[in-house]
Amino acid sequence: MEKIIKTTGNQNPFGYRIKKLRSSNYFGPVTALVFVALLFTIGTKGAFLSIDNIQVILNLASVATIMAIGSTIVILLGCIDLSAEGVLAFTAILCGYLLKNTRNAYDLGIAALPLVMVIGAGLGLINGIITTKLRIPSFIATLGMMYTAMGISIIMSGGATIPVRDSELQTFVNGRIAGIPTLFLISVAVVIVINIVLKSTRFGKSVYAVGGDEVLARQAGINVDRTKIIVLAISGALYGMAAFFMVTRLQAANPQISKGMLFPSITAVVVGGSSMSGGIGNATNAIIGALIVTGLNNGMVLMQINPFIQGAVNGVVLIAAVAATMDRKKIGNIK
Amino acid sequence: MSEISPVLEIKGLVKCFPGVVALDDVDFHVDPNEILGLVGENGAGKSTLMKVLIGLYKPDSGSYLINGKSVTMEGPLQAVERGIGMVFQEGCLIPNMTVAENLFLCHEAKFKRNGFINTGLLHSEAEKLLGELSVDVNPGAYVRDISPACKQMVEIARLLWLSRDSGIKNPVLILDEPTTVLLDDEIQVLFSVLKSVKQNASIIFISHRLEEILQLSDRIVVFKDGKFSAEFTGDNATIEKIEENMVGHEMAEEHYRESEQKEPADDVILEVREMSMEGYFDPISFFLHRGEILSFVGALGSGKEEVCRCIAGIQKPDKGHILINGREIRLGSTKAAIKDGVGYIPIDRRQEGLALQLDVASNINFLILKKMIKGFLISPVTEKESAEKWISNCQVKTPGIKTHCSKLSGGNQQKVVIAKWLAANVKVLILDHPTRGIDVGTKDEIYHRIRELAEEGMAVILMSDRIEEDIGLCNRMIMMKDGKITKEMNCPPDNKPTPLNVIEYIV
Amino acid sequence: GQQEAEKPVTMCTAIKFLDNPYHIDWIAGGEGFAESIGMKDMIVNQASQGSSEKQLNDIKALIAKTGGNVICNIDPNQAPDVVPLAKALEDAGVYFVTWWNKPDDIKVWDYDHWVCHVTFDGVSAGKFIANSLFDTFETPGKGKIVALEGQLANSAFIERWEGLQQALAENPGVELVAYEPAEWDRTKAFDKLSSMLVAHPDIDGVWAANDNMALGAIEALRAAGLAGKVKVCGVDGTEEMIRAIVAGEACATAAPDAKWQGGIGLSMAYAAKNGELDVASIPKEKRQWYATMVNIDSSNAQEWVETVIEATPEYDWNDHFGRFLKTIK
Amino acid sequence: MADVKISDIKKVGGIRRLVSDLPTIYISLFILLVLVVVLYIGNHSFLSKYNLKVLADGTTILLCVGLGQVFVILTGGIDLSVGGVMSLVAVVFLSTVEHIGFAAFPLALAVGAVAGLINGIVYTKLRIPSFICTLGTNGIFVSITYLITAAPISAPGKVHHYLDIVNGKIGGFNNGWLLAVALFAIFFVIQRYTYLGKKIVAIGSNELMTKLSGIDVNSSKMLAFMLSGIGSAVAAVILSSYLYSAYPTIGEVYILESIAVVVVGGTALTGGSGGIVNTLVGAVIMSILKNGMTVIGIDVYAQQTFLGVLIILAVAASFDRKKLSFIK
Ligand SMILES: Nc1ncnc2c1ncn2[C@@H]1O[C@H](COP(=O)(O)OP(=O)(O)OP(=O)(O)O)[C@@H](O)[C@H]1O
Ligand SMILES: Nc1ncnc2c1ncn2[C@@H]1O[C@H](COP(=O)(O)OP(=O)(O)OP(=O)(O)O)[C@@H](O)[C@H]1O
Ligand SMILES: [Mg+2]
Ligand SMILES: [Mg+2]
Repeated sequence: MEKIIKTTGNQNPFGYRIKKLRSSNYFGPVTALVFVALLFTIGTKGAFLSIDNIQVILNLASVATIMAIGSTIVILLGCIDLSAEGVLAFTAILCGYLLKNTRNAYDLGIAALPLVMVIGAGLGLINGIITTKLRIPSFIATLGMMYTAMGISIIMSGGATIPVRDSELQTFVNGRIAGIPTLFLISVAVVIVINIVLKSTRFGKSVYAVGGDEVLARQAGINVDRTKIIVLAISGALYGMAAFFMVTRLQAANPQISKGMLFPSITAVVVGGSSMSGGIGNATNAIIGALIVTGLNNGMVLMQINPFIQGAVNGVVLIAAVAATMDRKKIGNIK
Repeated sequence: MSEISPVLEIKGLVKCFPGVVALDDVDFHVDPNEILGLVGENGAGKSTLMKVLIGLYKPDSGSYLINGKSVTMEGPLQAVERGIGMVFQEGCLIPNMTVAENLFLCHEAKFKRNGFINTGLLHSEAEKLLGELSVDVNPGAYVRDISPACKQMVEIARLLWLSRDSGIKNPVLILDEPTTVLLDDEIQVLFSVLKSVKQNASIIFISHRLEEILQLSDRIVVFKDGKFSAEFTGDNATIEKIEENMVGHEMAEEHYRESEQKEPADDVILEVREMSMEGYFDPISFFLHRGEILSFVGALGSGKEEVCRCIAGIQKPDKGHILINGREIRLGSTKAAIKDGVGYIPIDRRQEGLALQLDVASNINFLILKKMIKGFLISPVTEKESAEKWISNCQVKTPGIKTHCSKLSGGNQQKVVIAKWLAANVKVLILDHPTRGIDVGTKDEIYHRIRELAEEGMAVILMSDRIEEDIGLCNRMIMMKDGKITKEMNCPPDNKPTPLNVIEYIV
Repeated sequence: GQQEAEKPVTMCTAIKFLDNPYHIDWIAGGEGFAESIGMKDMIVNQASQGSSEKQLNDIKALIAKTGGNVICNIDPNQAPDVVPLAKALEDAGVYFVTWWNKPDDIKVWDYDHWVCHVTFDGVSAGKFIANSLFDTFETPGKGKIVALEGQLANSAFIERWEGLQQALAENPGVELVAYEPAEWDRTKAFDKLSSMLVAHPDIDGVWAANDNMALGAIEALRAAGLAGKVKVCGVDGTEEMIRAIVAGEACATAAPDAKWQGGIGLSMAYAAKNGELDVASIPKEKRQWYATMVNIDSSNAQEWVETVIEATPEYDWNDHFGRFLKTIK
Repeated sequence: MADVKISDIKKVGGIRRLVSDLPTIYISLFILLVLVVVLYIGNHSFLSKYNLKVLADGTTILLCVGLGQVFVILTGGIDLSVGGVMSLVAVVFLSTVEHIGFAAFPLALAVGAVAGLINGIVYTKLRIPSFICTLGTNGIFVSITYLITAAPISAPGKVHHYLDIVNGKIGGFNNGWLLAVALFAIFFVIQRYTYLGKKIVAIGSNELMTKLSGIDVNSSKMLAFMLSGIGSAVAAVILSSYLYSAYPTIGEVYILESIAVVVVGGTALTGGSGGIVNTLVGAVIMSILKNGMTVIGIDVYAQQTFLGVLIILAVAASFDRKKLSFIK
């Protein structure tokens, strides 16, 4: 039988390849990254791209990446997770008490990592249960969790800092393997794992389906609530992981450790090319976004931009980078 | 007949929505290896019944038996496990996922290699499946990028695969108005597939095109106002009998209100000059007179859709001019087009036609709000009056003017779109599949309204899914093929061409 | 209302952040005072969380709750906030003490219930830690430093910054090669200094506007292998910082002694409330004054650990003006 | 063929119908009532005249900034620049009132409106997500504020009489509240009874449909941002009059709070549903929660935890799920 529904497409192989590259979800964000790098390399007469500085950027971007992945998977659902700062503070305090510290006799070392990830997942799970079972917007559920977890972390710590004294772990997280910061390698590993989960498991497909159209996903037989709960739990676990590395790096745990990290994290998600309305993006987008945001902050420091106008420079570069590189075809409505 | 035990049976089903009784004490059954045609007016409860069958809605009361055993249906996934699958009236493909991903959504487990889902396996199975239905679409294409007809076929492919994969002996496939965006060829492909599937499955087929129902069904059930109204076997049914049971009275002899067709005025209202769009259509020119109904006929890819979308300002032609009353309008701007009196009823009501979250009144009045401004403000009284007038004119069945459009039946949503544009009182109205999913009774009413507006001077460009509708309604028709006009034909009421006359110019 | 007035007076400590060690010490000091007069139950603590409006509304809510039978010891969210606070408290007849900065044209003696406004000399603190830092250089008084700024436009920060500038002017051998705002925050200080060290790996010291940032800076230096070699300094006199001085990673801090602030403020307001302290008869120069700040460096850090941190310091809460340094002009 | 009348459709009777048709706003009001009663039992001074004034003060600013934010959220966008706009307006207001006197009030409004319009223009012309756009412009506005003043501005005594225009009273009502009520009334009319309001809601419901209906979507979005700027400006003027001061971070805390007020009131972040009245309810709920915790004497360490739980409970009880087929 004759084929009756035809797809029109450019069959020219070279043109097609360019088109495919351009339509890739990474094209815009990578261009933005290159744009930022170029800007600062010129601005700093090359210092921005020195080996030393790249190592610093990769190191600083690692925690940002892990956090941004947590935010990304929630945003993939079309939901939002405002609890990051609270969950991070909560798990950070736990880390403080579980690692070798001056307050108690615990010294769990690296074993504290899975533990705080589980606790973080628990908080995420509660987020998920609240938003799905009470049927309230994720914005509210996670806002509530943000206050609650932050409040509890203040109570647990009494507001004071818990000094950590695990120099072995600190040396480890500050270390490098073949010149690449260990922490960055860890965050790349997280990117790979999350991407495999998203791309090659049933659960991953259901995340995209829910993000694409929740009603249709439900009609197709997807357990929307379960998907959301699991995603929020994973994001909680990732915040726990980020907290662990922050605490070992700073050798101190304090509820204010996460202050002001929410918006940069969501910014990383968006500049990385994920769509705020859900269904588009993955962990690779998150790491690109984290590199852009970190590179931007680092570049401004290297260029010694006047502190009073750093906000403006940050704003202008952010807007310019996204405006110049965003793929507007994919995201139908730009909200 | 009662010797064969039904695969699926519903007894005493009641389903209410806030303010509406959608299904009122319904008994319903499906026999093995039959194609069951389900018809009824818009809002009769057909889709609701189907959604109850697959567990999407929980009934308020009633019993549900599968193969004689009583069951409770938890949700669509469980329905699929029990061999019941559905193609939804509103479509259910997820736009940000690929065709292959959509085809096997929730069933990826079958495509694992080393514990992970393998995209290659997904794609090869998808290609095979789509090939069977003669759909040529790249399995890796995103659903948001494919045409409505293509989407419909993908959904059918999905159902087909489900019916075989489930391993159930006699699966039940539900198709809720699958043919509204398909062309005749595609429909014939679909029908031949359904007839072969019937050998080991039962099919529930919902449509407002009674000929299709007659052609396909072994048994026909008619619904009215949420109740069972009549049942026919495939042999003893006629369109007239069905219509009578649906509408409650006999329908007029003529189908398209041909007797109300008037000669258009002499003055040209719309002129298209040498308009072209690379890859879609070659330079074309034509006129449209005041009060004229002009049909564009052509297969998918003939360029007629793009021509109309260009006139409406949704797409921008590469070259050419569009003139309204002799004055040139800005190309590629819906705002300019509407300002100059060109309206467009889109094929895709969910995406382009309606705000589902808004109430019926807001949707209907949306285009004429400006006329309701008194001083600075819009009078709620005027809004209410206008909404009520058009609800009644277009026979929209709704619990109230403040009901959200998402709570209306598919056909009633379509009526809201039509009401919205008829109310706008534009000079030129382009109708892209206007009667998609509308029941016969209301169709007649809408034909009447279109004729009335034409008589008052509105010019209409029509693209229908049915050549008969095109022929029946129009004064004149333009046939297109491969981006070119192949023929122009007059269609006076007393001398309408036959579909066969037309088809030779479009394929 | 009515019954409340006969109850013992409620004592309110209004601070900024609950997650800040400096402010936590305020609460401890306030509770210490209350305990000394056997009224620990009557303590109410409030935190503005950085919102001036919240601080004002919370205090008003407390006035409503207690029917005005309350005294307040307040660390205003921002310097100018003393104006609406003073209006509200004066109207309600509540005795109160405020700290740190206030607008110059606002005079405490224009309000009958504003017992005192006490501040510290931020300029000399900023200068003291800077000079201590310069002394740690290989060749004292000659080298490069970077600085971590606090919340820009914050009065306390502006004063400390002025102190740094004065120290730099007096030590032409020291060059301030870069400065970045880190908003009082440890994580931000870590991130910023990590980047600054790329451009300036050869610095001799880090000046931080508070201890929290200084502590973040120490970890950034550690990651770069410079901890202990390059010294940092800060202000606030927090326990961790003083221990870091003992450990040789930091060189100086200035302690306003938050516990004393928390206690003495309530003590003064309490004395005014029960008539022991007649506000009208306090001389004007003692209504708004500078208190002494303890400068801590390697010479006295160990002693501070032993006497203040590890032992509970004994405060004489009745000695209201014991730390009077000079009057605010 | 006979016309179909609305009344032809069968309706469910009885209680079920009553409950299902009950507008959410009544449910929200009921929750409010419960909250008030509980707090009153907790401490009778919650309803004292003095505390009612404190409550009104607390609601005023949240309401104004929320009223602006809600228009942007109705279009489906988000405005993270309200903080920067508030800081900028407050600083401009206080630094000019000394020199130009009363004219500082319209100037403040104009600054807010222009800042909002700039947001709108950048957002629609560059076609970038509003999240990024307003995050960026927020940085720019704050920087401008720093350039105007590097230190907190305290209003000198001689301008207090201008600020007391806001702090003053008419017939026992604080002028600040009256200002907020006026803003509420104007914005209510804009949302309900003007073309602009209807367009904004339609954009949030289905932007493509709105565009295909010939609406200039961009101009409406710009105006939505401008309204947000005006809301922020009014909030900033009231706030700086109330505090007699302004500083570059004065607006920061209102970014999240303004969104929270809107969402707690029941407006969907996806746009198209909810609105002005919801925002009023949200502002009142939020300020009652905050004030109530102090009045019934919850320990400061537990307040955040309580607030978190209470917000969830308040929304869980009052949120209208019927209209929404999904909740993100
Ligand atoms: N989700 C819902 N909420 C409220 N009412 C609903 C909902 N879905 C359907 N209804 C109402 O139930 C009735 C039956 O609708 P249904 O969709 O089953 O009609 P239908 O027979 O499929 O009509 P059509 O031919 O137009 O598709 C209608 O009156 C409709 O308004
Ligand atoms: N009643 C109203 N209240 C407030 N603003 C209004 C009102 N009516 C129109 N506007 C706004 O004022 C502007 C000018 O109005 P007008 O309707 O003439 O514009 P237009 O060019 O026709 O654009 P549009 O396509 O938005 O209708 C528009 O941007 C519109 O959104
Ligand atoms: Mg239907
Ligand atoms: Mg207009």
